[in-house]
Amino acid sequence: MTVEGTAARSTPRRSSGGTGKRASAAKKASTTKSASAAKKKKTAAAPTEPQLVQLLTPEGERVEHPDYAIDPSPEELRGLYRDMVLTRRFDGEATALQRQGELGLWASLLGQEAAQIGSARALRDDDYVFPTYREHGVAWCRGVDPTNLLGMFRGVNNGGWDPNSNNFHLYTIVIGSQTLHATGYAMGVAKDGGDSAVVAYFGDGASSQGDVAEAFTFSAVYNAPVVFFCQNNQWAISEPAERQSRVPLYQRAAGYGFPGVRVDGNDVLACLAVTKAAVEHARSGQGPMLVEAFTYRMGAHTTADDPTRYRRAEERESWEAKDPIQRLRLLLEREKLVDQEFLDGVEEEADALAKRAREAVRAMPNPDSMAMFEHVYADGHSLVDEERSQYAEYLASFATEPESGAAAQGGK
Amino acid sequence: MTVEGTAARSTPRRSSGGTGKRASAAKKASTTKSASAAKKKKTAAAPTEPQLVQLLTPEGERVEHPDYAIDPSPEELRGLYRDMVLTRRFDGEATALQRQGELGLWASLLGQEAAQIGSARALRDDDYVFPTYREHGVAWCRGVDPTNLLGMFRGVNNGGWDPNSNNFHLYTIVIGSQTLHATGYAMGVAKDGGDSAVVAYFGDGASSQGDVAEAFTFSAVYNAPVVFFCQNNQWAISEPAERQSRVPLYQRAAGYGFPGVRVDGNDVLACLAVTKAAVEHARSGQGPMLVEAFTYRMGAHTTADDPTRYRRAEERESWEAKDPIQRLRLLLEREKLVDQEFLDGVEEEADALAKRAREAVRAMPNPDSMAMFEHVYADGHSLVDEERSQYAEYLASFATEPESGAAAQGGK
Amino acid sequence: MAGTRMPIAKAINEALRGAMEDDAKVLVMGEDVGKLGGVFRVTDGLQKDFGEDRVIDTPLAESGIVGTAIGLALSGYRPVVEIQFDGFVFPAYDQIVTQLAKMHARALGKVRVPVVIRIPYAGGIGAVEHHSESPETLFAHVAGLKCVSPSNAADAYWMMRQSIECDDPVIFFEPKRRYWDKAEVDTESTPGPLHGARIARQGSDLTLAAYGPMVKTCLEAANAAEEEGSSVEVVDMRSMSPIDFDTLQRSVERTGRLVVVHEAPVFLGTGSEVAARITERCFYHLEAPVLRVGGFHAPYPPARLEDEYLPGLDRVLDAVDRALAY
Amino acid sequence: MAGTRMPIAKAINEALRGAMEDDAKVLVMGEDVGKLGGVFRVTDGLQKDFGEDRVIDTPLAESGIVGTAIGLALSGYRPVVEIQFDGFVFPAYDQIVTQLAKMHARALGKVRVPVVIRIPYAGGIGAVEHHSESPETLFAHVAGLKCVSPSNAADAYWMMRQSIECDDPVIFFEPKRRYWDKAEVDTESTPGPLHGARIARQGSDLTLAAYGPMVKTCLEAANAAEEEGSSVEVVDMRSMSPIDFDTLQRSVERTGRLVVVHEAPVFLGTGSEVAARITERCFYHLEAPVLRVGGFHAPYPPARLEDEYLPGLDRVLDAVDRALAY
Ligand SMILES: Cc1ncc(C[n+]2csc(CCOP(=O)(O)OP(=O)(O)O)c2C)c(N)n1
Ligand SMILES: Cc1ncc(C[n+]2csc(CCOP(=O)(O)OP(=O)(O)O)c2C)c(N)n1
Ligand SMILES: [Mg+2]
Ligand SMILES: [Mg+2]
Repeated sequence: MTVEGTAARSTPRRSSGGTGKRASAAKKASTTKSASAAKKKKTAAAPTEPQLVQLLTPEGERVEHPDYAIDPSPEELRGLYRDMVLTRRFDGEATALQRQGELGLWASLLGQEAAQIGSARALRDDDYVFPTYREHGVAWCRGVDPTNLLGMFRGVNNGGWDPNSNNFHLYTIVIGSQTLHATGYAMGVAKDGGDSAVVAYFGDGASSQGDVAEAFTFSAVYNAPVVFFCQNNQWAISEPAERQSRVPLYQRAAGYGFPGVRVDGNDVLACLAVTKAAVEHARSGQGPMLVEAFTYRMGAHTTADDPTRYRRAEERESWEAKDPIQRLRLLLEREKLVDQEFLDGVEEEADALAKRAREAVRAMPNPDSMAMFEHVYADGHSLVDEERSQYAEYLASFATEPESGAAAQGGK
Repeated sequence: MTVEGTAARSTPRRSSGGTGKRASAAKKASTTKSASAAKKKKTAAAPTEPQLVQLLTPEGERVEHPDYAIDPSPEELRGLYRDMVLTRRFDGEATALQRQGELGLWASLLGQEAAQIGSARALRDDDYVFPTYREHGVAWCRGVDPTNLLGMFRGVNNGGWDPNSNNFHLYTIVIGSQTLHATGYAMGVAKDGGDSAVVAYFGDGASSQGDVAEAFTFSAVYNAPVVFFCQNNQWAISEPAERQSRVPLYQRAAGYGFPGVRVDGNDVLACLAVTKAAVEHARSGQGPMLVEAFTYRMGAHTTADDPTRYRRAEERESWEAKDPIQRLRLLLEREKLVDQEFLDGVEEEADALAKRAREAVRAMPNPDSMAMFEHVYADGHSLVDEERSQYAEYLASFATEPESGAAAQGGK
Repeated sequence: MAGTRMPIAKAINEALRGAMEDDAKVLVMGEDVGKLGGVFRVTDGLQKDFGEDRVIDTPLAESGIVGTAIGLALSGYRPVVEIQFDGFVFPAYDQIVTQLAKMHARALGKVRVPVVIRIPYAGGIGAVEHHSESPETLFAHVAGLKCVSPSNAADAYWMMRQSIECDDPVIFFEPKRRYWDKAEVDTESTPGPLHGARIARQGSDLTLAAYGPMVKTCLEAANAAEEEGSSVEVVDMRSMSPIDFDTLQRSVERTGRLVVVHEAPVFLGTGSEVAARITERCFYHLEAPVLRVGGFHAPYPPARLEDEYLPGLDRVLDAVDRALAY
Repeated sequence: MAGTRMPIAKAINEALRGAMEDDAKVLVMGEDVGKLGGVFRVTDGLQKDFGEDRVIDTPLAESGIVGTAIGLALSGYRPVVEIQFDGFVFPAYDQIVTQLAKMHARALGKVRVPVVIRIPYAGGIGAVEHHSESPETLFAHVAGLKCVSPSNAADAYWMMRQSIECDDPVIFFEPKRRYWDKAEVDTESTPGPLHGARIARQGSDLTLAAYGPMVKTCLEAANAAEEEGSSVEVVDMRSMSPIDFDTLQRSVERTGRLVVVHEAPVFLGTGSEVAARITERCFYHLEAPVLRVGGFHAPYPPARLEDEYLPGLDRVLDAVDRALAY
């Protein structure tokens, strides 16, 4: 479970068809959540949110939830801890690399480790994930080499991995678009008779996009096996979640005919349990489900952002007490599931990962000039061919021309 | 109330500001409808739908509803009857005119008279309406000359009335778009401090469009005084409402934080009462509300459509028993609110209206060739000017050229 | 099936049917494509024969249609999407431009999104607003998309087959007012390349270039011109992205004059690119500037004015005369 | 305020401020335009001074932003909408093309929809995907819209003031990589017409036409060419719809040669229309075909390649040389 994501995969990633598990007709979907819940308060502490599923308190205590039982082994708990620590370290290193000028931008997941690791560890290899641009922890769990995530932020590519190697689609920047791709992919899985599930990640801001609503409609109507996993980190750049909805987001699902649930997004066990249930819901032919992970973006929107312009420091501080890693560590320590050796080992691994990321970024070559003409089309296009050869000729003219003429004095 | 829609209006149509009635903060919106309602059955009879507000049964009997009391005067009841009869007659005449080749197309409202007349008669003059392309009954109540509706279907214009004369926007063909215009208009009304309301009409098919979801989001977040009036006539061309949603549409509102209610769309009293309540909700600063009028498209989608390809005749027949005009007539007769003279008078009016429509259509001139260059821009555009004068020159060349050359033998 | 006379609409129907028979991954989806067979009956009978799982009536949401088609393509399907009318493609424009067009390149070639988007387009049927537009520029300008438009039934059949086989997204513009024009369709023959232009009529004095619905108009104009003693060549461009400039160039090198005709507005229409590039390629051959005949910079007018708006025989001949007068 | 030196971003900020002061109906709306002042700080301080009712942070939904702006305009307001980056305008494309552009004509002039849509556009800032595009063709082709792009702070100020005053929808393309370029802005002067081109530099051998971010590049190229003995005129087009062809024509009649430069892809870019029309107008004056320098028919590349993709001094000079060699 906690094998470093870079491990090679040899098995085919699509589930085989014909399990017969997927009922062809939509089962009646329902949610028990009342739509008349009180207006969400942005800074409300997680425990005071009545509908929030929580299995591990900020103090590191296990609590029970009638619908979402889970009993992870010590090994699994240590794995979740390791995942979160390594993800956070990698993320921090990427932020540092941006400051050093090695990356053009970085979108940090700081604070959202539990939401990402918990949900991603609920998946099977043959499930498929459609992320936004911040799902570094999910990518980690899917086995995508973390250094591959850095390419687009360095500006050497627009997505540096093969989506089908790890069933992890490329990052999608146009907000909300990927929820429809996930729905379509899930429709395909259902047509194939497979029992794998598809997960679409998106944010609180994204919930306002028409595409997300259409994804809800299509998935419900076709009963597609897709889980909509919304990380409500309270902010869409500078806009608080109240700018997107005046009621909690998980409630939106009911109006489209499928269940929605809000989970403590800083509680890795709750995220794991709820996502497992949602994925099972999808696998068993009941169609889509919406999970709203109530969490917090601890850092800036991206390295280009300055949150001091729009939110108070106290807000962030209040969320520090709910840190997802800290609470799991408290549990592990209280229950004596870890010793210093393990903790040190994880730190060492984290150091090694950070070092590897640093070195990988610095070694990343700029793409070749002519690369911009590649892969525009799969089957070729005469205009691209013409422009490619004209540009090659143009470049060649610099090589052959002696130190005179227009070319020599140019220089971008 | 039942003055023919063509009566001239002299009062300004915008409500004056500063009534102080609109609270600036959103009141907590809620709906009592459970999202777990059973999956809607397309052909389910209205009375078996538990959440359906009904005040007048198909048999013409008055029933009470705890939340939507209404006590219309005999005069009002007669007016509603007259509105529906005249609207249906006008609509039928337009269908005939299409068959005779006078119109290129017609979108009939047959069967939806109660939904349209009931909702539109709930409005004040200073309210504003954004219709789709089928709201002939609403147009009637707003005082739009019905013959003006025919222009776009004849192909002489794309909307033949001044939206601001009757606070009735042009028909909108791109499904769902107008719900955002209505929301924006309502935001404007709120900014002005007025207490008028805005109504956006749309269909069951339209409910799937992202724009409608975004209108829900914007109106809820800004607490805009807009009523979303969905005529669920069970069909979007050939697709039954199940292709759009697996739960009743009114339930969608709750997930956006405002109330939704389903009303018997063939019951003019219920439509009147519920829309009044919704409009009052908007006026009093509580923001948007969704009304789903459960009705039936008795005819083809448009005159270009052939419903025998996709729905059984029995379905239509079962809805004939719920005819909106018939049930009001039964009530009027049972309670002796009408005599033969009144009924004959309405028929005569209907005949006159049909005749007027017929004559008006036949008298409608084709627009002048140069009209296509008009109103492209309000402030002018040099390319349009250039093309206009080139085209005028081109046309003039036919006039001056003798019977020779290319022009003479052409002919489109 | 070889050598059957059929209208364009039927030829497309046959192409869809053939593709679905040959490849179980081919899907048809859109509004009203199932029981109704589409508002133009282009998908008539397909749902009956291939089932609801392969001929899919969708919710009324174009972004959703194209967005889910992308997902289906990623999962191995080859969706052929119908947009009901030209004017209703715009809700899907974001998915087409930012996702469909770029996904293959974004993934450095690791994924393919073979989605065909069928758009009944252009005017001439006396319809209401949004039902008669020619938005091809808005797609041809976008790298990653291919755009084609057949002018006759044989091309309609083969170009649809080829579009479905193509691993790139193809916007397939169907000339709706020509849907009922008949021609011989030989489903056993070997078609030319999808993006190659075709000399539809030979001539020596001037080249008329067009595609889709305007090819017929240009052929009529060429006949009319012949009666006046001018020999006009007609090139059926067939593809608006890529454009087969080589065929156009060869033609213009022979005739020395070029008029481009399309229903779309002239300003930034396909003709602007043809004029610019052919002028560059044939600068010393051109005896007149490349002239363009097309729609005006105005919304498509109400039906009673469309004959004025659309390029007809007279306007084409007027341009031919002007070009010949240089 | 007269004659202050300021960057383009500030000039637009001042224009918005001035317009809001002069007309209570002017609104600013978009994502993050409020407290944050926009990701480029163009709306910095406006919410503080004009309140949340006039500087409106919107939900994250571009169609909703433009659609409600249309409704606000119908109710008497004059919304100035910010689209955060060029690549994010497409969810709003349907509202822009089918509603905003056509509503005035649809209503036979009875309503006006004075909405300004600000789009920080084009590349050169090393950004990730969707943040560097030049989609002006996709708007300029559409009747009912006007499209402009300033190249300097003075124009940025005045063109924004004029765009807000204009009763038509205006797509206002802001050259984001030039946001910090400073120039003198005289807020008391009398501006020229919004859609008039400007001779930015006089010359006699060849005309370079550009707008927005490429004007600076062309001025640099003209200087470089001068050192080699060529006299290059630079026309700042300023408006892509309508295009001031008269000014271009007069210039080309003098110089006999024209090169059009923009960041947008060449294929169906603004340059294609300029080439086609100027060739028609100046057929006997042109000593070389109109050449075009612009983006390639490929998605905007990752940041590390953008210097290759973007027209730079070298590529402009290469085209100048080629044109002069005819
Ligand atoms: C269609 C679109 N509009 C605008 C943007 C610019 N943008 C990037 S991230 C962002 C906020 C997203 O907020 P949310 O969905 O909550 O995700 P988060 O960043 O909080 O993870 C915005 C507005 C975009 N990427 N796409
Ligand atoms: C964006 C868009 N897509 C497709 C269409 C074609 N179309 C016209 S009416 C219609 C069905 C509308 O159904 P519904 O919303 O239920 O309204 P109704 O016609 O039943 O009144 C369709 C698909 C359109 N007008 N606009
Ligand atoms: Mg967020
Ligand atoms: Mg309907």
